[in-house]
Amino acid sequence: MISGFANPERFMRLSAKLLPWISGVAVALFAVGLPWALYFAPPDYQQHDSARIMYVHVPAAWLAMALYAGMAAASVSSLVWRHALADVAARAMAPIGAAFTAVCLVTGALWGQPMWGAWWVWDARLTSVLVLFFVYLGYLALWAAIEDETRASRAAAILCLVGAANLPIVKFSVDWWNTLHQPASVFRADGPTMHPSLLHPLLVMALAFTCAAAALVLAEMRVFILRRRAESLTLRRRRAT
Amino acid sequence: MSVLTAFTGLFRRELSLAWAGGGGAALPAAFFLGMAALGPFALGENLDVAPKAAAAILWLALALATLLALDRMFQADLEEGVLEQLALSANPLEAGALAKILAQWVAVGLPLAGLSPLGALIMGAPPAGTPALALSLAVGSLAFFALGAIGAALAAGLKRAGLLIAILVLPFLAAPLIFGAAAGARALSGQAFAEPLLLVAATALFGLALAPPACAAALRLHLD
Amino acid sequence: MSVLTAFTGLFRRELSLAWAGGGGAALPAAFFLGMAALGPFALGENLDVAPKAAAAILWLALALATLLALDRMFQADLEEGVLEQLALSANPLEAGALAKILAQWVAVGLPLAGLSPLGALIMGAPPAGTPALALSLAVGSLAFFALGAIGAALAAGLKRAGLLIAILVLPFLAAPLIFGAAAGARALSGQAFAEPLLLVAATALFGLALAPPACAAALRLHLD
Amino acid sequence: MARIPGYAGPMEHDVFPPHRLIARGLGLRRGGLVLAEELSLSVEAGGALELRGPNGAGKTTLLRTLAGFARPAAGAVRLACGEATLEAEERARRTHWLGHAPGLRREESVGEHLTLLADWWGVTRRRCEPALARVGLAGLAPRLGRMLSTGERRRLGLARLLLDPRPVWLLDEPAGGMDEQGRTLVMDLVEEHRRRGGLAVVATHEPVLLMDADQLTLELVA
Amino acid sequence: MARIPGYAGPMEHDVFPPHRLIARGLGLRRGGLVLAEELSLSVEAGGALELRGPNGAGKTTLLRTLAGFARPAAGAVRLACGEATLEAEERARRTHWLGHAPGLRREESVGEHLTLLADWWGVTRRRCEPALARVGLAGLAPRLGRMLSTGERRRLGLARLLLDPRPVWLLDEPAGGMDEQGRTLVMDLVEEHRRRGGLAVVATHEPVLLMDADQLTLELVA
Ligand code: HEM
Ligand SMILES: Nc1ncnc2c1ncn2[C@@H]1O[C@H](COP(=O)(O)OP(=O)(O)OP(=O)(O)O)[C@@H](O)[C@H]1O
Ligand SMILES: Nc1ncnc2c1ncn2[C@@H]1O[C@H](COP(=O)(O)OP(=O)(O)OP(=O)(O)O)[C@@H](O)[C@H]1O
Ligand SMILES: [Mg+2]
Ligand SMILES: [Mg+2]
Repeated sequence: MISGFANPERFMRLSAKLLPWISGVAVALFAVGLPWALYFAPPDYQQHDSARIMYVHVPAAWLAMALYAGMAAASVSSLVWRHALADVAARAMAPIGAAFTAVCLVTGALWGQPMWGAWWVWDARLTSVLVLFFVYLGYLALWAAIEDETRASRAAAILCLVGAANLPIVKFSVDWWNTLHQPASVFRADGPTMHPSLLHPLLVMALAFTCAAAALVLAEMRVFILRRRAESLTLRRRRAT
Repeated sequence: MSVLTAFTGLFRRELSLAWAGGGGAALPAAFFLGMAALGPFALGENLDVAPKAAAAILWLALALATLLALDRMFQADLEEGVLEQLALSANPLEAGALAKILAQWVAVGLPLAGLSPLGALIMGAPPAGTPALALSLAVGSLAFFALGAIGAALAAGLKRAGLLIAILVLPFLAAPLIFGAAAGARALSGQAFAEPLLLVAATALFGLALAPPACAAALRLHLD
Repeated sequence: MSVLTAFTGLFRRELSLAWAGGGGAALPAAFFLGMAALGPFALGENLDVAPKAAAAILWLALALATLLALDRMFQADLEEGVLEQLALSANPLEAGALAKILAQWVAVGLPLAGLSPLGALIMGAPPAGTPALALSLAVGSLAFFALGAIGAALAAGLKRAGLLIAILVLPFLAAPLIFGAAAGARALSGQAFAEPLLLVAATALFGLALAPPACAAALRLHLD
Repeated sequence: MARIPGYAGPMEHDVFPPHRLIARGLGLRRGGLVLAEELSLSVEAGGALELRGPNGAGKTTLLRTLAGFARPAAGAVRLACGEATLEAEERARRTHWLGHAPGLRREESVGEHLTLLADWWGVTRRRCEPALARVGLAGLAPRLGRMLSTGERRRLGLARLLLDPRPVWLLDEPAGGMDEQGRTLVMDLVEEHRRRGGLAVVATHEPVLLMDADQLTLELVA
Repeated sequence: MARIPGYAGPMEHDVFPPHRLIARGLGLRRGGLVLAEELSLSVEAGGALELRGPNGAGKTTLLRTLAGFARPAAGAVRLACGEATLEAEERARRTHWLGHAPGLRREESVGEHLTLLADWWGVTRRRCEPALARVGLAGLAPRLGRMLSTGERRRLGLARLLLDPRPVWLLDEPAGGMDEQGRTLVMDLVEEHRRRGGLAVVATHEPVLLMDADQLTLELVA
């Protein structure tokens, strides 16, 4: 599978087959997860129905971080091994990661209003996510500023790797500093502490978000590769005449 | 007639250079949000200050953004020889300076002003006063660019133009900054803000009257 | 041996360019004091917060000075072809980037830090904590220049480099700014400040380790 | 704008009214350096003056003084049209300057650049394309300033001369960086310009460039 | 630093060990533009290659690729010393590049500039003055980058070539903007360089520049 993605031709064939399946799974998971999370799951005993924001907020936060980690991995393989698909992958993940970061920020703010009485507080978790958002923006701005694709991808890869230092800060900010934001209750060394009646719909929603993100990334990669092909075609045609 | 064509031609060119490379006003916008975040970063534990100081922080962010944009306002055109070509014309450099000022205002100042309500909300300011705050920033950024352009023209082509511009310009920015921040703060706290806002507008008008001849004279000096 | 000569040669050149035109560190110093004066102006009617926010304002001024200086850190050398000559050498561009970072720190960062007690006193802060504030600014400006250099190298020669640098660099400046301003504020109010100061130092070390290879890679890209 | 009678602005195929560029007793200085003293020259309509001399002699400085960018340390430059001496503003709009600077920003395209100048100089934008085509840059309108090769940059400078017909041309090494065909182009353009009653002052190191032009050789200061 | 035996760094009057610059199957691209394909060349110690071709043909692009600044779209460039192919770092320190950029900052003086390069390149600072004198810039050390005339700027580039003796010279229009005597200087310097066993690739529009050099003419793309 991984080697199947190594070469653009094979990637196009494989992804064409995979894409409908992944999209289908995402739709199915949403069909199960959304009603479960928003209706059937028990309301939180303190927070009542506002706690249901969690089912969007938490998966969005996870994907914001996961996509950045993916970009960093792709950047390494693009810088070190000059992998042809790696920079396409990194470039495709960036806007989607930025969007999930924005969703995480907005849902967090919406949740903060009833919970903390403020849309926003400058604690370490919130600040570090905001910084993550700015890193995403900078990454996209740098891509936009360089028209030559290989140069753009290498410059952006450097930026991405430097920015990766922020990722552990986002993750562990709740442990390292006193934050208003609560610490992790799912991904913990000693296992999840969340009640299963909340945990299970959350996991379904997280899976649904993940599949949706994967489908979006694959689709965007395909667009990039097709556009590259179209460009080299016009180039060849211009030379032939 | 021909002065108008010339003026809009230069104005449009400045705008398209400022927004070049896709994204239009997105870059200045992202930039402003970043700048607006710097204040709270620095305030840290003194967070309780933030809503009270929201207007001040946004005004400072606007000042920073202006200073950074000013740095290249004339320098690049001077070094690449564009100003020489513009100078050899029936149209006065004064008109060129005015076109550049207005274009910077539209390209950088107005997007920032438009975003400021968002920034104010993040800092916990009440929504009611934010339109007035945005208005004050829009007027203020015109004053900033007009007055700042004088410093930019004076420093263009000199060593360390960046810092030099900042120093030349800081005293002129003080007046609009003080009145503007006051107007913004009053607007956010629901007080009457017309008086300081009018004072900001007055500095903007003063700048618009003064800047074109001052810039043109400075640029002619640098052509030598 | 020869690497050392090369390194100090470049370091000295950067310093003399930064201080060229007489006045030495006076220009950054004047700028910094101007900023320190503007902060309270913007706060205006909320003047009572000024001593409380003194550290924040000085740290913001440092950040702005850094951003302004970064703008030209590599751009001019790239456009004038200096980097091409430096690249054709047995000495790696990594060493060049480090020399430039340290020189900027000495030329701009240290004078600002040295002046900061004066700025803090102007804003009504108690004298006792000012040496520690200056220390935090000295360490912090090293972090700023190291991390900022990466953005400056990446954006050198691109369109609207000024704004772009700011956007690329902002997220990296956040950590030293937050910890540094906290250290400064605690120092001024007589609290323990060792922990945030160590965190600033950590970001500076991180920047110093990361910046040379990142800058060199970015500059090589731009030579293409 | 006060217009001198007989000069109706940009023209296509007409002849310029007779201009004359005169400098009397010029002193040229740069920093502490005295480059020339008591320098006088006069170029008539249809005439051309070749500036020659070693590197650093002051050719560029003289041209910039004639263009009105630099102020002479002594003496004065004037442009006469018929009997009348023109005001600074009128002199500026009748003078073309081709220096070493590219004239356009790194991020500006060739097309945007010429459009801007057409607007600013008050000529129709339709003149841009023919001007580009004449100097061999047809189709290069989308290219950005920083992409242009040395010769392309010089050719763009020639296109500016054609964009707005002006009687006075001040050219600093117009053939520098040009290929064979480009050098011929420069000669042809200056010839045409002179036939229309224009005048030109040209600094050059080419052994042969203009036909029957006056020569002014600047000497290096000691 | 790993040094190739037989090359002991900067030398004054000695002969270089035999180097050879080879490019095979080069593809040159700029933006979407294909400038050359399947281009091969080889220059031996003591040899010279003149690059010719119209403006925009890609001479500068080829030179920058040979210098290692630009990455070729296809093919590769290598520098051999005797039998050994040199690493990128060794190639860099044995290559001189003279482009159109002045090489010094506007606010940097000529003297500071050469001192910096002497330090950075690891040669003694005492070489700066003779190098300046040889190219006719004696006494110009205090002058700043922005003051230099076109020809002086080119001559400073030649001084850099003399500052650090390196076997490979890549020169982009070295005679451009030069006066009579400057052109002769360029020819003489390249001749001396070749007699010492150096090699040179020179892009030029001068009708005559180098003696018995190979010629490579690039064509303009359609
Ligand atoms: C804009 C404000 C907010 C931001 C940027 C934010 C950010 C994040 C991030 C990045 C995570 C992922 C943590 C991890 O995987 O370790 C997360 C998880 C979470 N957040 Fe927020 N958050 C915000 C506001 C809130 C609010 C107001 C609440 C409710 C009180 C909240 C409750 C949660 C919960 C319950 C989790 C799941 C943690 C776990 O069990 O692992 N968040 N948030
Ligand atoms: N500010 C200054 N201070 C001292 N010398 C200066 C200054 N500006 C220019 N010069 C010197 O003035 C001289 C004349 O320069 P100019 O550019 O006019 O020469 P030029 O005749 O055009 O030479 P070239 O043939 O090389 O183009 C040069 O030697 C230059 O270094
Ligand atoms: N990024 C780019 N996109 C498109 N075209 C480009 C780009 N960069 C350079 N070019 C074009 O590539 C061509 C080759 O440029 P190059 O500088 O190599 O030419 P040259 O042979 O040195 O010409 P000259 O004799 O004028 O110096 C030019 O036509 C130039 O406009
Ligand atoms: Mg000259
Ligand atoms: Mg060339």
